[in-house]
Amino acid sequence: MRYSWSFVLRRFGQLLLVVWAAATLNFFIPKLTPRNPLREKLLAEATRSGYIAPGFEEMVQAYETKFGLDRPLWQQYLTYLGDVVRGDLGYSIANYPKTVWELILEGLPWTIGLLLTTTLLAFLIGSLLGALMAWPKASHWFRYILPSLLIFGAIPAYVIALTLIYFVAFRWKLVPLGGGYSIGSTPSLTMSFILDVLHHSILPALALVLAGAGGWAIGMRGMMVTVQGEDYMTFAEAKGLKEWRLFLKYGVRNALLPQVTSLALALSFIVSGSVLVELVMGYPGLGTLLARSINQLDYFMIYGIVFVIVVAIAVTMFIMDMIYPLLDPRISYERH
Amino acid sequence: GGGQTAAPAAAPSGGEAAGGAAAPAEGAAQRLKDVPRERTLIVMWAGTDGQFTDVGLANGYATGSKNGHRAVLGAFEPLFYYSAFADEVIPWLATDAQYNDDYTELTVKIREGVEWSDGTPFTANDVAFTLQMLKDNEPFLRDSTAIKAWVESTEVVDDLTVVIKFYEPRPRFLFDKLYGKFDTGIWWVPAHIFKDVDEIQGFGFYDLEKGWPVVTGPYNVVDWTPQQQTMDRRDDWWAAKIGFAELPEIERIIVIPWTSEERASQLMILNEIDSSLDLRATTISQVVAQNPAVITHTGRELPYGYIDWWPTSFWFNCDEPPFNDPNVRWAVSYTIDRQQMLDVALEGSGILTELPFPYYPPLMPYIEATKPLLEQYPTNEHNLDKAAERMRAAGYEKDSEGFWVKDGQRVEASIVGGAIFNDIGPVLAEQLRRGGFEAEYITPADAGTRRSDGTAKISLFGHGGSIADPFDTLDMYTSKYYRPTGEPAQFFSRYRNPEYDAILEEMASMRPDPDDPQYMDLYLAAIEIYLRDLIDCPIQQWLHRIPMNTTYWTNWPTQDNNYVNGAFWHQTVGLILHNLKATQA
Amino acid sequence: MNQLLSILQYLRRNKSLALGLGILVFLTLFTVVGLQFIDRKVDPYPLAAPASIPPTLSYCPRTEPDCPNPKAYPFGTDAQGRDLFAVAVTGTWMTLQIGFLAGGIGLVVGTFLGFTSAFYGGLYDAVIRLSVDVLLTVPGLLVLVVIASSLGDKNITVTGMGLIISLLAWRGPARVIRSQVLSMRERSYVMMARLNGMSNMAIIFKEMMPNLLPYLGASLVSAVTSAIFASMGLAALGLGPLREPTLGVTIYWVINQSAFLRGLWWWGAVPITIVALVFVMLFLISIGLDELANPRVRRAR
Amino acid sequence: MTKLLELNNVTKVFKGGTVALDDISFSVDAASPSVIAVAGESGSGKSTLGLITLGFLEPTKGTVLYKGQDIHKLRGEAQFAFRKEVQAIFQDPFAVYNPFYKVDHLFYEAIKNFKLANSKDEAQRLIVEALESVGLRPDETLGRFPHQLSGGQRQRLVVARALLLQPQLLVADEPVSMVDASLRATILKSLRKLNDEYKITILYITHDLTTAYHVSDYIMILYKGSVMEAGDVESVIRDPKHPYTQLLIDSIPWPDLQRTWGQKEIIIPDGTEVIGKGCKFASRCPHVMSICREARPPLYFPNGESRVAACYLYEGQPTLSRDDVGDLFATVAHKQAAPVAAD
Amino acid sequence: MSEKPILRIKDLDVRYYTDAGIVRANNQINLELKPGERVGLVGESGSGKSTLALAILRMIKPPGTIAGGEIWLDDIELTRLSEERMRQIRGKDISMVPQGAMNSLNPVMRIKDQIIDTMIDHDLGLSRAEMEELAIEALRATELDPKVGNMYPHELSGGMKQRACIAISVAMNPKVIIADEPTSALDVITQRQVMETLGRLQERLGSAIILIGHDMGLMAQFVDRIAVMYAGWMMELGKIEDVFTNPLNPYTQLLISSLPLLDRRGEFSGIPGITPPLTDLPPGCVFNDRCPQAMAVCRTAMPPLREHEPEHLAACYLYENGIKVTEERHDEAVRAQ
Ligand SMILES: Nc1ncnc2c1ncn2[C@@H]1O[C@H](COP(=O)(O)OP(=O)(O)OP(=O)(O)O)[C@@H](O)[C@H]1O
Ligand SMILES: Nc1ncnc2c1ncn2[C@@H]1O[C@H](COP(=O)(O)OP(=O)(O)OP(=O)(O)O)[C@@H](O)[C@H]1O
Ligand SMILES: [Mg+2]
Ligand SMILES: [Mg+2]
Repeated sequence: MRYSWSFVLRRFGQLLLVVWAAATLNFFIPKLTPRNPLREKLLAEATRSGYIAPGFEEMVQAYETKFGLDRPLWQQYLTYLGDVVRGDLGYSIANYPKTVWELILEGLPWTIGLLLTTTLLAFLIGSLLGALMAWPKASHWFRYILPSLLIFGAIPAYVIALTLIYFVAFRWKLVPLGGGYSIGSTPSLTMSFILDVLHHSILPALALVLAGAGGWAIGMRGMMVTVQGEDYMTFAEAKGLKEWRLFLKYGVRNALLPQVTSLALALSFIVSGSVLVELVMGYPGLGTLLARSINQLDYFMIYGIVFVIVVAIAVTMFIMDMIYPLLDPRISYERH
Repeated sequence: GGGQTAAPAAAPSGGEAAGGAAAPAEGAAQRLKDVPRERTLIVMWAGTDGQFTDVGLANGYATGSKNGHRAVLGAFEPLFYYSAFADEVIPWLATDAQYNDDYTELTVKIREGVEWSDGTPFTANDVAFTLQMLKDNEPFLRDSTAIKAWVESTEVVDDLTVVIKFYEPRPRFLFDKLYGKFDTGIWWVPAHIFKDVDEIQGFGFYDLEKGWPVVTGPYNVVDWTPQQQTMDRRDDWWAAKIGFAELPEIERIIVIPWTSEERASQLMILNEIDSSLDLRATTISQVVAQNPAVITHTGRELPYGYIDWWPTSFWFNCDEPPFNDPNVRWAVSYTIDRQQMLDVALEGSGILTELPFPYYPPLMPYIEATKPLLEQYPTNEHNLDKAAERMRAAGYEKDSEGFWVKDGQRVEASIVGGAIFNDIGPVLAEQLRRGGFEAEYITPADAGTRRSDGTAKISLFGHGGSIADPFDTLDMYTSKYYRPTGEPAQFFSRYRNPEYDAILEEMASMRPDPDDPQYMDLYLAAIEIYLRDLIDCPIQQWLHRIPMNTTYWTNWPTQDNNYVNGAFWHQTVGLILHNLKATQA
Repeated sequence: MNQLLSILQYLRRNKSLALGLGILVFLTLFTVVGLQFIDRKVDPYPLAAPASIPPTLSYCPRTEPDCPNPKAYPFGTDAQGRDLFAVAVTGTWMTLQIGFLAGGIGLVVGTFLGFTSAFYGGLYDAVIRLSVDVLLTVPGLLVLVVIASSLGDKNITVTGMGLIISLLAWRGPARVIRSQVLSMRERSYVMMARLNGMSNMAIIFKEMMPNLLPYLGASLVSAVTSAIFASMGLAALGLGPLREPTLGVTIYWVINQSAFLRGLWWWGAVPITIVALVFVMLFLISIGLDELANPRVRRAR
Repeated sequence: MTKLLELNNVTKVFKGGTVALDDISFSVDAASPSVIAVAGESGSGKSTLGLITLGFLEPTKGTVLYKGQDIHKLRGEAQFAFRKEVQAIFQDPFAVYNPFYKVDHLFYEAIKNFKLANSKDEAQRLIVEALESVGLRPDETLGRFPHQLSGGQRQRLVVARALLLQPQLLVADEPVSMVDASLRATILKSLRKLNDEYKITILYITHDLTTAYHVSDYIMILYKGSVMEAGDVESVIRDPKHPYTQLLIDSIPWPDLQRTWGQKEIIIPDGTEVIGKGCKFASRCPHVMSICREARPPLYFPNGESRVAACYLYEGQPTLSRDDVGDLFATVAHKQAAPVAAD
Repeated sequence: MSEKPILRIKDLDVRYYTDAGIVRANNQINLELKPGERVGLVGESGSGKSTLALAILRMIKPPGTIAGGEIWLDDIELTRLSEERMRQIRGKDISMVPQGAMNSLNPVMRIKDQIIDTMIDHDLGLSRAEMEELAIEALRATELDPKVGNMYPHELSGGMKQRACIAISVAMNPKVIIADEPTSALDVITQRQVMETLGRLQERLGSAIILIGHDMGLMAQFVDRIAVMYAGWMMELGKIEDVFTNPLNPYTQLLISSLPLLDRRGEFSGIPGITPPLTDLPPGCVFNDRCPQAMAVCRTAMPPLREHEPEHLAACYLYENGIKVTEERHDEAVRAQ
């Protein structure tokens, strides 16, 4: 154990504080608009059929009462806090009677499946490329060709996604045209379905990895340059170590440490960060859900998703803090 | 394309899918039988951004559902179908409906042998129950406000006869509420299930174990995830049983959520889907060009669509300067160049309109009669001189940069649009700008609120009014919908004119009939006021440009085979489903 | 003169910086010269030209057989009749304007908070740190929607867009700079400055800040980069100055109007190429500055 | 007798629990400026002592008085005067320069803030004077960036700066440990000059006893934050009494082929020592006695000489009472003049 | 002393090609090392000591390069070896004890693993357990507790770290050990301990050692022969007693007279002037502008390193075959050329 319980407890208290503050902030922000989400939602529904039925305003008001949106703000806030503590995120305004949890759980597997994986992949690939870029003995191929590939990092992921779809899926028909799985197949825990899902995730994953790897590569390159100046690299080379060991165990291993902290931050943005790619790909993730909820000002949905994000961020940070000493033996929380 | 087989290998057995959960339902794969692609209809619509958020909301009255029949395609049926294009009423769950002489009572006869999917007969009681339910749950349910205001009571005479009594004469009730057409018409619920439901708008009505939803239509949902919704044909459908209609050829319907035109077009070109929401003029031409199997309402010719009941206008806030002045409204109309709009934004493929009506056969007599008036009030004319004249009349002068100013104020003419107007919107705004209006095309997320509370001074929007009777659209301009700016209004012209109100009031109590000279005169008086004041500024007919793929299915509704309008998301979808024939027999 | 020579010499070694600056010079020349050929008030907007014309160096409208007033559209035009050459020329600057405004403000505020919080520590530091952590959870889109809906019936202007993005752009720099300053605070020359009787503010601004300059330069580049990304993302969600020909808005229209499907490839190619160029430029400059800032590299004098 | 600097029972415990200084008291007389060396092995608390004296660190316990006033309670004018009068030279002659500025910055800032000159010319003249008196040629040094100068030049510039400011007290923390042998002598000479000619009291912090011996008048040997031996440098170095000092001096590699190091064995502690009780050096001491593990030894005057040693080997000899520790160097100086008998 | 040298450096030139110009960090360096011999290498900062060490290991990184000369290890010429062969020699035949042990250990690896890494990459063909055994032995040899093997660098004190480095360096029984300022960051007691350990090990293994440093005291205590470098050139080379008692080169003389001695308290004599930048050396002898005994000839060319007394070499025009000459004679000689 590299940390004491009192540290863990304090750190946990901090986590709760951040979650509370973030939840509060995010409660009030959407309330700053003069918009009425219920009217928007009901209007949107009505204009879909091109027809606004009489009694529309009465309907809006009745729903306001129903969702408690006509009560004073502080009452709404207290109710919200109470609900959140009980883990009750309430109903979606726009999709009543679907609950916020139901909707989140529908999107979560896709988000985790695609975005978590691609963020990690982009991290690994990018870091490796960055390290190779800074490694003087790496083949020139890495140092000159790969940076040009990194131009992808200069193009927003959704533009890459669009272009990839157009060529790879639409023109060359190499992979499916978006969506989470084939039209006509049904979700099940079978090999064929899983392969189908993977097949469908190739393009979005590729777009996200291409777009994301560049940033990691830059960071890693910088760290690797620094690490190479360290005395231990010189000494390790003088020990007559093989090139790859020198590179991986001495160079990459040390240069990666500061990157890990950034990874924690990046992981916490996967939900909000890839909205556009999800949109372009027709991929049913949480990002899309959040973007739409914000557009519809579906308060409870926004609160719910943001709350989940906040908790995810806080917990990720917490976990990172907890495992960081395992990665870097120099850090220790034993006495503080 | 690779990988898109219609039916994957069967999965091991397992539990049933719980309503709404996203978790892969192990049972689903086994429960579903294999249906070949050529017996499957795949359409893309509903949902947004590639996701269904209403998974498990089969109850069309649930707040978050897609409303009525749309929740589960092909599952719900009206009492009567009405096809505006064929101008034909097709009795369906009912056989007949008769008003009494003063239009205060309507007697509806239910067809014998209609059954719900759980075997319970569909009776007069279900109709009476549904109407009562709407009255009781006002205003939460769609149509409930109107029903509560109109319907005094219902009387179930016997299993097949129900009498609906009104407070006042309601000659339009039958057409408005009992005919399934476009997007209107009441959706009937099974009384034996809904009677036990506490909160109708919070009821999902989806539980495959229980056989929910309970429907009368030939299809019912068998699988529903955020990614797709699958409906299978019910071979024990009542109409086939009693010989009223044959089973449709389509064995399975799959609905996938809408994402974007780009994706819909690509899927269409690759024959992945059979139909979709309507596409823009500029995209559908590409789809037609790139896939010879795709047809449209006008075949493979321009304009690739049919006129919807939703003609587009510039709606003004007629209660606020500067658009409270008819001169300014007319100046706007003269300033925009509709033909240029068509040529540039729609690549020449649109239909302009001089009046806020869809040019449907029943409305044509009225439109013909308006021709002389249109000579005097040329609503489609592009004429900057006339615009200038009108602006000067309103007290404006041009400033050094070419903008109209009065009291140092330029005319702020931002156009509130929405995604569907993204093609014409920027062009119109630019035309206004060049004509001296400080215009910009905007698509705020709260466009709906801005329109309804009047903070949007000009908005691009449709009408959804008249189909067979000019009254419905004209009624939108009466002062009963007037609310001061800032308060939400159902129709948002904010136009007030007692003279106009009086004409419309008189029309309201009359049976619509173009051959009735009195009715026609009233109409002409009203439309003259509309034209004189240019309450809104007609821009174009709204076209539904629906791509229809003949690779797997033929006999789509087209102008040569005009049995119904082609929007499969309308109430008349049943008619399309019954008509489609498999291409590869 | 001598200095110029040594700068050139340095650039020969720092190839990334040289290449990045090269692109900058190219873009500047391209846009500045380009401006002479267009009417800035008309050409980059709809209806300035016939719609959907592929890139051509000599264009005569088909309607006029003898072509009295030939006009070329070297980058083609879009479906709404914008001259894409004019879009490229004006849009590049608008985009950079958003980027630098947002990135700049974000960095200035972030730097100030980062500096003061690290330097003074204590409760102030704790509050800043907590605020940044909490604010990091706010979805940018939410803020934008809130602002957009209180905006009235005008689109956000280019400047407004920059300002809005800057609202959230300071969080990252504040975090990073704080940790930089924390490590710098222990340096001997900071102690020396105190022994020189300098005030805290003087130490922050005169002693520490200059040394973070290369680092701040690099951060500015990355802040600008993320601001441009943000502006493009927002435009792509339809929340932007829809009329203005910024690169982000142009890409929005490309996607919205299915340009690729319609075969109007040049409509997309123009903004994407420029965006890529701008980013490659910033990316290279950033790498170059990084090297400049890295003392280990500098030590080799 | 006015005291320039006075440390009273100063203890510094760092966040991690490290006790860097353990109840240190001493004072420096204002009347007779001298060079006092603080020596000891790495981690013995030397730099901490320096930082506390400079007011950059606050002691956990105890007080630091400058001219009779607690330095952490100084405000306004008094604080400003303290800043000017107490200056420092640090170990790394590169790190003290802000790499962004030319080396002149260090001088001009000082002159500006402490208002040492009324005009630019006067400032320039002051700087040139200071540089010349440490043997630097202004044209070779001024107007350059720190990395354009040699380590020796950089360090001498810092010395020149101290000279310019004419402080009362100069804390020199390992000023020559990063400078190579040939430059070392030059810098030490300048330091000596500060004391001899400008009457600046210098706290010379070092782990190098050879240089301590050469520049300082008095020496204080620290071990784990406590004083082991202190007194007149000649007697401490030439004839160390405390076993720790003896070991230290025995380990100095003198550049002298006759004097070989390593006469004394180095005992590596077995890790069983009890912290906080007894003599801190007990576990490494070749002469350890049982009493050494019992209680902290007081400061004895071995043989009534001009230095004290905290070691029970001298039990029975006169001790410096706890209250007088503050006057250590004064007492020592006094003793040097006229040794007194035990009380 | 007829034994065959284990390491021979012949006319080694090392250059760094920097923006500021070509840094001539090592010039015409000649040095022979016999088995079991301890040679010291002193010189002020920047005189090219570390460069020489790195050159021997062929670890000069761009922009530096070995511009000329030969390095023989027994019968192998190192500058011409393949990179892979050279790697096998590093750590095994020639090993290095790094400067500043504080940062020379990989902070995220256990000490034991850092020792074993070397063994693995030199293909000893041992099992993991055997290598662990050897690693523990190496630690013991440096008087470290075997427990240390399981610790991370930050858990060790400076002296322990330096020992760990030594343990790593000697684990493969190298023929030549190059110790680059191994103790300059340590206090005297620890320094003594470490140096004693290193000395003992070296004697046991019979390796030759090059000790780099600028502490003449340490040299006096440790080495047999000493080489004095100045501005990239070797100025003097000889037995430690000879160099200390009878320095030939004026630079060495000044250096030695600036050393602090117990009986010269309070006397300080530095060398006036500063070292010229290696990119821009004065013509002639590199020390001529600071040399109190400079002659006209000194401004013509760098004098070669010659043996002027038995086993005592110096690069200086003041001597010819060990006899101090006058300026006049030199001028004659110059004229004669
Ligand atoms: N800021 C700090 N936080 C925690 N511990 C510290 C800090 N500064 C010093 N220490 C610890 O206090 C002790 C004394 O440190 P100090 O720097 O005073 O020693 P020193 O005698 O100057 O050593 P050296 O010769 O290595 O400079 C050491 O154990 C050190 O690790
Ligand atoms: N990587 C490099 N690039 C450029 N110049 C270098 C490099 N490494 C060393 N030098 C230069 O080569 C010369 C000799 O350096 P070297 O490190 O060998 O000196 P040293 O004698 O070891 O000094 P020190 O005592 O400070 O360790 C110096 O002028 C130095 O600036
Ligand atoms: Mg120290
Ligand atoms: Mg060195």
